[in-house]
Amino acid sequence: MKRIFALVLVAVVGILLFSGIYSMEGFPRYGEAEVSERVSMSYIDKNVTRENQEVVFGVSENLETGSANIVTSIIVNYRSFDTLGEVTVLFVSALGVSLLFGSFEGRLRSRYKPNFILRTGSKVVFPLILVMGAYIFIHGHLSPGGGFPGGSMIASAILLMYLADEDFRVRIDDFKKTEGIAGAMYVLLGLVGLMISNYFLSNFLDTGTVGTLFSAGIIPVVYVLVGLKVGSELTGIITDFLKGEVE
Amino acid sequence: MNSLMVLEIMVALLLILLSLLAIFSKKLITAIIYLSIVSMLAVLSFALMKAPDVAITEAVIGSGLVTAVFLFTLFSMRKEGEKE
Amino acid sequence: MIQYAGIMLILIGIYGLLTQSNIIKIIVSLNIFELGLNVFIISVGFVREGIAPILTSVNNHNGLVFVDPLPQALVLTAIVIGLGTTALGLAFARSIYRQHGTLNLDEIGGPSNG
Amino acid sequence: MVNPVLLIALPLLLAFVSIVFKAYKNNLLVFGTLLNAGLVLTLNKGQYIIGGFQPPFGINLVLDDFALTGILIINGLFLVITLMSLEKLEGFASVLLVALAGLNGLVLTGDLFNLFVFLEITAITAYILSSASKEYRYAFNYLVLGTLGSGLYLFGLIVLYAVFGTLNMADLSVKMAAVDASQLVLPSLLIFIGLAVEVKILPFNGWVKGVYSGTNSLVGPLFASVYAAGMLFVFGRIFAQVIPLGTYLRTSLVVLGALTLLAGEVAALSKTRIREILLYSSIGQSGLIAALFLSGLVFVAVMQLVNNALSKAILFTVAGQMADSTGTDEGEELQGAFLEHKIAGVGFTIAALSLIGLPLFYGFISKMNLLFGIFYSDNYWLPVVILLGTVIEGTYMVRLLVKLWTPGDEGIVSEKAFATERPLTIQSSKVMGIVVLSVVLLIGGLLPAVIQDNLTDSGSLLDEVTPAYLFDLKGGQ
Repeated sequence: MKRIFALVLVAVVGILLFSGIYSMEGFPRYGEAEVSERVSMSYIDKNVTRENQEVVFGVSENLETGSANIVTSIIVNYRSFDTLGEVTVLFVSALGVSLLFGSFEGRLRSRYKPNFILRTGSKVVFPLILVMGAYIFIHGHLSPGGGFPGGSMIASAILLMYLADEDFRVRIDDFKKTEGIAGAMYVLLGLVGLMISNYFLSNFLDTGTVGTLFSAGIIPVVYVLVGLKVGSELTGIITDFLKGEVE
Repeated sequence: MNSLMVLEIMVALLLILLSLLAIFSKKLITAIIYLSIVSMLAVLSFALMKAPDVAITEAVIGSGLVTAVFLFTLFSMRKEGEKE
Repeated sequence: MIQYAGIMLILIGIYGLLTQSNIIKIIVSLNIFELGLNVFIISVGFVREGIAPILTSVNNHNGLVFVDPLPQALVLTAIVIGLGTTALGLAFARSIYRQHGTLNLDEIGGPSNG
Repeated sequence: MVNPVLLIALPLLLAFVSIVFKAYKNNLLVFGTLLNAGLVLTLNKGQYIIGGFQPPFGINLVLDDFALTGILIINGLFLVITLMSLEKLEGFASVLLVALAGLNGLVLTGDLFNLFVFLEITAITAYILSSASKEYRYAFNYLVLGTLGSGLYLFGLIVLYAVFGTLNMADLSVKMAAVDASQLVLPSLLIFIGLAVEVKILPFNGWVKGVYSGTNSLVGPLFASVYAAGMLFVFGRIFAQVIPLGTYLRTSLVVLGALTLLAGEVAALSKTRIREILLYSSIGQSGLIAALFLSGLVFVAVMQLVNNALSKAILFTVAGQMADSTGTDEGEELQGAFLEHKIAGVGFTIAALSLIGLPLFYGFISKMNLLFGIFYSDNYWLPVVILLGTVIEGTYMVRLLVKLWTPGDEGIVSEKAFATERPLTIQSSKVMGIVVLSVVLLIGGLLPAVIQDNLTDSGSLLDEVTPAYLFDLKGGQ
């Protein structure tokens, strides 16, 4: 009965969604979005005053944002406030998880004993993944990636160590400290922007030439902070989830 | 161009099929694995829609860490967990 | 095509939320809902002739046709937020399991969702 | 000039710092709430841009009369409630700091997606706080419904973005006003459902019963007054100022709000536990305020919202304290409880009577304005529904007050007078907080001009349903 009711309801919602969305005037057909009629056009032109200007990779200098990756320029410059909020969401859910698991002791153990090759192999791979993660968040303004995937990669390196070594423990307090300090630095960076140019989170450093490593003002700084913060938060979440009675 | 469209349609159909399997599977562990595959397919569709940043993030977070956290949860209560 | 799949995934997720009583399955449904939403958001900014919104030494100026970068930035945020809620939900699941010894909401007797 | 972004940034900064210096996190919370409450008094109205990119390209904060009222209420009540129940903080100090930042962001932001982010921040803190009762299944239920709701909100705003190409509220409201309203039904409905979960509108309020009925003297007033006020302000901002609704859709949503009002009040009538009575009353009030916002009566809706927030802060504090110290909040067992706690009792009575809308109290002023406002807007069935709701509300509130003020069957007031196992104690910090809030309600009732002028530039919102902060978007394009 419940299933039939649910099916009918979902069918009705589905018909409403499909007919509603595709009957709207101006809703773009799939693959035919009119980017030039959206605010995004200014993000691509790197100029919100809508003066036509040419942006050329490796040539243009001192633009509004120096990031070659346009998505990154939106995340860390144009909509940086969202990113601060996003970091906060992860922060507060990690906090909630650790509050819920506060009373748990010990560590879960798997039925399968990791063998020698796995243990040695992961010890070799571990630093490689860490370097890879750091590379991703430092180069976030040039190539796909950035603070979030970079930080997650660091956390997954630690996850690998957890899986490969039964006695592996991280000192969770250090991670909490990193998390707090990185978050506080992000907000402070915003406040410095507020003092220098009267806008919270403004890009107050030189933006340099598009396409070079030191080119995007505060973007690499923010991404390093976000990467560290996300990495330590996710490590915290994983450590909390691995807590439990020793069976 | 044409082969890309065929690929898109295949990815779309697989997305729907596998998410149905994830919802209807009896065992929790299979549901989680199907969810992980759906997430991988979403990564593919993000890549097809020219969104490399999103694809990387979804690959690391969506199908990597989320699956791990799901499995740890299940793992911590596996005795009852596998019966549904 | 992929846009339709996104909407279908949203519907499948809602159906799962309405019918499932197992907590893990509810969180799986929620994840499918969010995935569908993310696919839909990206598809809204897709341009078939467009290229990925990154300037490189090959695609080196802003006069080219790019896909819409803004939905991509929004989805990045949404993915991370989804991870946060999933982790919290699973933590709740484990606490419920410790409290009641079951993952089935019908057996616990709370108000069912939906 | 103080930038209102500090109201969001400083609590966040303190929250991050509180993780590093764990031992001082309660002190940091008190410092943060005091700081915010102080900062609110120094703000100037206007538009504040974040990051230096002009809207609609960058994110902006909008501080008009509406938002100013919102942050005054939120920061003021947050301060009072936190100070009243410091002993109940447990591990939640950092979470509360984030909640404060999130609530301020909700009311201040002028960007729809930024609103989504703050909605999620606020909602996640609410999920965590609702687990304070150790009833995890209710918290989980809330989490599922809340996540689904904000997902639908996101869906709606993406459809709007696909059509109009912008996320800025002011820009969108201009562009949407130029389109036939029937084109906007789907995104409006999606956004409505998304917010209705948090605003507690039927039939999306399934989570409220479980979550509210187990709250303690910290979480209860926070949810029922601060969170409820924040969410209602967002609802008002979007549905009275940003999204234009067609006639049919508007009427049906107003009917939904009125139904929520009636259903809530009728359900409250049949309950005996104090917190359950109050939670259904909260649902009813939310329905009423939402209906007023949807009818375009922004000013009276804000008045009613303020009245509800102030009253519910007192009511839930007392009810939560009863449950915390005696282990029960069953009306029968607490007969005559106020005879020993006269100050708290008087505060509770003032709050209850103000909620009903009796003269002498702020609730009277707001209810009168409300009824006249609706009559002038040529709507004749809504006042009838509201009066009916008020009568029902009056019935159960007075019944409850009589029960709490008169001794039980034995007729003697002693420690055995009420049938609870442990005696009722109310800390002096709570009594002081209750006195402060009651005085505000009394001042509002006796000298309405004082509150009115301070909360809103009186009348400016009444006449203008369109946002006062519209700026020249075409400039430069």
